[in-house]
Amino acid sequence: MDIPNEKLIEMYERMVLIREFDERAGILMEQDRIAGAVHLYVGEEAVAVGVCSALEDSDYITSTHRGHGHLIAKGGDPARMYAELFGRATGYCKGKGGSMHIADLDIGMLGANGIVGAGPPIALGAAFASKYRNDGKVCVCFFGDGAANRGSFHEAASMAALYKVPLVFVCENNQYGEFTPVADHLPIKDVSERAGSYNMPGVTVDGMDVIAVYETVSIAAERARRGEGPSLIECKTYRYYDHVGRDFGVLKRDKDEIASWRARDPIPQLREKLVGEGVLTEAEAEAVVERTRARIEEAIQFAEDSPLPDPAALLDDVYTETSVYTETRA
Amino acid sequence: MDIPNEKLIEMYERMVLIREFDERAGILMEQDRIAGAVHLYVGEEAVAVGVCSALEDSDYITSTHRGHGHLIAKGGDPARMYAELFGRATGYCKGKGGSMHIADLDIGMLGANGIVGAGPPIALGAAFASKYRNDGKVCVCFFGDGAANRGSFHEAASMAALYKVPLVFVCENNQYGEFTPVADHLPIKDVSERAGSYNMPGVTVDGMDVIAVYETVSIAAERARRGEGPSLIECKTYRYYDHVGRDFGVLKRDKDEIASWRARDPIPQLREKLVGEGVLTEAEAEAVVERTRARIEEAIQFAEDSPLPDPAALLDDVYTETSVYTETRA
Amino acid sequence: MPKKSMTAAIVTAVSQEMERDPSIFLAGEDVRVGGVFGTDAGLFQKFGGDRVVNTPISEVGIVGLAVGSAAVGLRPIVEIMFSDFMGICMDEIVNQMAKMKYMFGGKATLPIVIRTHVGAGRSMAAQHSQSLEAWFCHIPGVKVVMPSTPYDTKGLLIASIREDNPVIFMENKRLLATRGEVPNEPYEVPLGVADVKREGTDVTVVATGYLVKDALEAAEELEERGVSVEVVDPRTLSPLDRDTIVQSVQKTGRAVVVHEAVRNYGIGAEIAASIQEAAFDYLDAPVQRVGAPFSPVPFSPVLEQAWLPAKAEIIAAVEAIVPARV
Amino acid sequence: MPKKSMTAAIVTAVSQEMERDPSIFLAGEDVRVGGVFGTDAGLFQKFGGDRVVNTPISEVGIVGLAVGSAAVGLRPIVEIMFSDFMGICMDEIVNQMAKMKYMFGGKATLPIVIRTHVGAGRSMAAQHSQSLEAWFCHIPGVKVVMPSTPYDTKGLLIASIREDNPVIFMENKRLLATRGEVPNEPYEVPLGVADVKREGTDVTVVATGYLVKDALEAAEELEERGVSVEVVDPRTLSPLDRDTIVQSVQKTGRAVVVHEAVRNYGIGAEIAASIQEAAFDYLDAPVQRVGAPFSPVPFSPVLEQAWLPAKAEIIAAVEAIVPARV
Ligand SMILES: Cc1ncc(C[n+]2csc(CCOP(=O)(O)OP(=O)(O)O)c2C)c(N)n1
Ligand SMILES: Cc1ncc(C[n+]2csc(CCOP(=O)(O)OP(=O)(O)O)c2C)c(N)n1
Ligand SMILES: [Mg+2]
Ligand SMILES: [Mg+2]
Repeated sequence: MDIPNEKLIEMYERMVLIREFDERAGILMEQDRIAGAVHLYVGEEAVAVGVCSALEDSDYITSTHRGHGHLIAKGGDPARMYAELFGRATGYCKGKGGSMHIADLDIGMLGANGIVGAGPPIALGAAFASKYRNDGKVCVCFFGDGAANRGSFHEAASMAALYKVPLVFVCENNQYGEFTPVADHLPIKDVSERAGSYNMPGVTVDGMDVIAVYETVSIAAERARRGEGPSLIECKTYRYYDHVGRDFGVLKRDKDEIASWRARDPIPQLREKLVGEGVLTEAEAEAVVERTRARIEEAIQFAEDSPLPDPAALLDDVYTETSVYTETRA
Repeated sequence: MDIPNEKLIEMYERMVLIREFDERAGILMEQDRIAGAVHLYVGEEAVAVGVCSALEDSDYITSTHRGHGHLIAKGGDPARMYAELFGRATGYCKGKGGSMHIADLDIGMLGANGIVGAGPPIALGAAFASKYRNDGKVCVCFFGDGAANRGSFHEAASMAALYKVPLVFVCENNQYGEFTPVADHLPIKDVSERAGSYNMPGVTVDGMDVIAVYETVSIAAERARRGEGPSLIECKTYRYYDHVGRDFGVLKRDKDEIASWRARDPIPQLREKLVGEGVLTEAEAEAVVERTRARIEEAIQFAEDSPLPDPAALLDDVYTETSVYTETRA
Repeated sequence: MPKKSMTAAIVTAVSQEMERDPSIFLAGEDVRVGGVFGTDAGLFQKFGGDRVVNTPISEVGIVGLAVGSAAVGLRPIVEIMFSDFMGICMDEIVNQMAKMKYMFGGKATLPIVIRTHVGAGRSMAAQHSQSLEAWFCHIPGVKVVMPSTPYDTKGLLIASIREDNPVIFMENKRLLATRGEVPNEPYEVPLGVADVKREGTDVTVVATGYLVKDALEAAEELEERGVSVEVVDPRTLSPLDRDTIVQSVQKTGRAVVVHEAVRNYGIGAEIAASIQEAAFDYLDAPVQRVGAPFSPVPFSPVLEQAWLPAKAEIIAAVEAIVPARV
Repeated sequence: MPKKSMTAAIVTAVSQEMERDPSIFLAGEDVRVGGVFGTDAGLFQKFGGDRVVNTPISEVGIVGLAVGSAAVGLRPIVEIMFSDFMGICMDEIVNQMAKMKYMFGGKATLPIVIRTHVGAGRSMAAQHSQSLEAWFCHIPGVKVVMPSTPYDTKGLLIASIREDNPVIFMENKRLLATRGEVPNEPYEVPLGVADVKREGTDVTVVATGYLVKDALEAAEELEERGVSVEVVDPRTLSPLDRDTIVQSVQKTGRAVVVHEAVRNYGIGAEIAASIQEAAFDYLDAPVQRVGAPFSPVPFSPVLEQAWLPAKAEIIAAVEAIVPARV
């Protein structure tokens, strides 16, 4: 596939943005400036960016508890994201959702989710709507290796295949579900083997290679748009840090395991490629990092300066008040 | 496989017993002598009998809403069954369960179930117990083609494979889930294709051929007992009657479709085979039918003569009263 | 006005709304054949398979279909055949559908109706007979509707479909064949407004679903004994129209709360607690509650009849707090 | 007596019971590393992977594991990490586990404990903070336990494990670190028996879980204002020890019912309704209820603190019905 240079650079920048965003989020959590649980995407950037670069802006994605990377890759605003993580009124969810429920429906990001495996049925619904309206949109459902064992995945995958809705299931196999390695929770080697249950194409790609992810998802998305139904793409990747935050010391992982994955870090990989192919100079690549860091600082500052929500707003947003006898009615 | 004549005759007798039991149950329902919903097993006898003949008495089965055949095949008593269907105090469940909850834990029949797909997780638990106690028992989980789309099947199958518990999943693909044909609810041709998702053997057999079912399940049960884990066996079979009762006219099925399955009726098939091979004479085969009919009459009479439950017993059996400070405690 | 069954009222409401708005679709198990209770009769023929979506047995998938498609702008009506099956998709209902708007800071709008069939009395045993409305009433973000007449059914269902919040719509199986006057044209019965089904002065009976019928019959019988009963049907259980209920009790000074669900921790507890909070000084006697005993629903008709709360229990509860008149 | 955290009380109870009876096993997500709250610490090391079973993320499978293995004679303890996830396996809990005995005419015995973590206050937002005890209390066939002290926790958990009926055991996250006296030897705190946590004469506060702590603090403060508060902790929510609660109210003449769960249709409704039924003539004022407002649990700590019912709300509720003394 021929990817325009501009797009390649944008992919690089997005990956760097995710990396910087979440490295800082981990630190901010340790500093108690972010409350609750933050699941870091560090190490998995090639998946979100490879996937979302293969989508149109108007396409949909459903995300997971580990959702920062997805939202940034889909075009999310780091300032409003940090504001949400900081529990501020200016956050994506006015501080009501936090990291686990961050969402931006305006750019087709249908929400992080605190329930493992909740994404597939929602993605089924969004993709169904595209078929219903024949609007040419595709939905990507991100889910983890752990989520592949939830019944919700099974029901959604089977229905999606039955109705041939435009849906691409992207499994982020980062080798662990919380503190349990895949070998101890999955009776098969590759999650993509589950595609056969639904008569859909299943493929495993290197989730550290953003180009490979991009190309594979592009094919699946095209297929979906043609009305040929869903696909299952498994991206083998790695969670650099602990399940929550950077390192709370719960999980003793093999040092070599971590090192071998880090050696294939998707960001330097792409950077070398782009510099090697003359798409970017070293200096330009470095400028991207600098620019991103500045942007992150600004975003954190925005969050920090933002007001906390007014407790009086506690009961807002539970129901749509306008729904009783409004203009939406006949 | 060499099946002793005695066993073959018993298989024949059990199949006849199921057929006669449920043909009568359908009529009794139309006569309003049985209340509620009765799901008839007529046409599918070779599955229950083939499966249960491959099991030891001490093995377990979990059943479905269409459970009469399973209970009879496992050695259930038609008199107590009719008594339950008639809502009598002498029934298997003292009249509290009815057709959809008929059970006999003493012979390892862990219950019919009103919830489609509820069996697999329970079967997982029973098989887990066998592994835990290393008692050599196997559990068979009957489930329908429709139930194959429930998330509960997925979760149980995946866990069973992960733990390698002695479990055999037997899908009774009777071509319909209620009024929906398999082609309209399943994105694959054979339910056995789903075995690959769990790294277990999957095979489709002719569910109208009791010997084929018996042999296939025997192999899977042996494998399970050896500690090699679960298997998935799909039996292609056919529901002769409507979803509930004999014919309420909801579903318009193709006459030819019904006729072509009936032409392969499992009972005459076996009878011809046994008579042809000299295992039974025609007269002996006919005597089995006569004997069975007499037994059914007696069973119905028993049910009819049995007392209704005392309304004072309404609140019994919700909790085990003896559990609070009893001998079960240390 | 034409007389229609509750079943017909449901079909008509869905049909008229689907005609009005192409973004409405209906999905559920065996809706293609009209549903196992006939509540979808003819809709597949009329609107086709794209809008009347026959589903596999996948309750999680069905509610997911509703949530995801509503989040991007459709207006799904989905059917969970028996409310007993709601346990399967409780996560989708409670953690996704009910909370999405709030978690997203108000951004999502989910105009979903989940229609389901509730209640015992048809010898369907423990897993096909429950009344689990209390679960949903306890969950912020959904509304819960339980009609008792064909007229209310059509109006409440149309209002639910036009509502921009998720609604759980509970149709009682024993009521489906009940006939009553139902206007042909579309109309709304507003959510959150109780209805005084019968006026009276001695005692207020707050009843829901099938028990409204029982309560009205009990009222007739009590009338003969000189007791004047007011019957209030909340119709919407969440939000609950406490005002109408409390006003009635302020007038009568006595209340009996009645439902088919198990009495313990049932919706009657909330209604009784609310009455004594708001009308304590008006009460001449403790608020009584009538509900099913604390057991699963038994199969055997003789046991099931003993299980079902009915007219006799309502009369006994009234007589326990109303001084004898005759 | 040694002081222990509630977490340690849980670990000890499970450990001592597993030592006693080899038919007991523990299963759940990440129990191998001691559970995400540390409530299973060291058990895997002690009992090995056959008895401390690390599971995939399959809540339906986990409860199925419990139901099936219990039906054939084992005594499972399973952990659902957050009670918010119970929606996923409600069918297994409500339609299978709770009803199997009854549906089978008494034949099945299911000695299952489902341990789960409840409550807000840790900025975990809407899907990791709920208190859904009301759902289970409404279901015949299960018992529901919610301890408030380390002592009660160990005793109630041991009693639950020895119980031959299914028990939902709810551990409040904010209480896990609380320390208190816990005997080393195994002991039972019987299910179905409430505990008077503080004696008083002016008003009865019935509180559960973390709110017992808040209630005791409120009682201290009210004491200074001349109001004598009796605090009753039901400990077991189903079956509910109505006798102890009612006796207390008959003495004090006033009651406030308090819980962390959403107030609407919460367990406080049942308790309030029961109090006015049994102690109507003793009541000098309506039974008050304190519970969370009708919204999902918000993430932002400032909102979450506003959401959480606490000492101030209890004091306000008491003062609304107790005449000022000082
Ligand atoms: C239904 C459910 N069960 C358990 C949890 C607790 N939990 C949160 S994340 C997680 C692991 C998820 O693993 P995976 O799907 O592989 O995603 P990853 O964290 O690796 O990105 C678990 C068990 C949950 N949030 N939801
Ligand atoms: C969870 C659930 N959903 C729906 C139903 C209603 N229902 C009862 S039987 C049935 C069809 C089951 O089909 P299948 O599994 O193929 O079994 P069969 O009836 O063909 O033996 C349905 C949908 C149910 N009982 N449980
Ligand atoms: Mg993972
Ligand atoms: Mg079938």
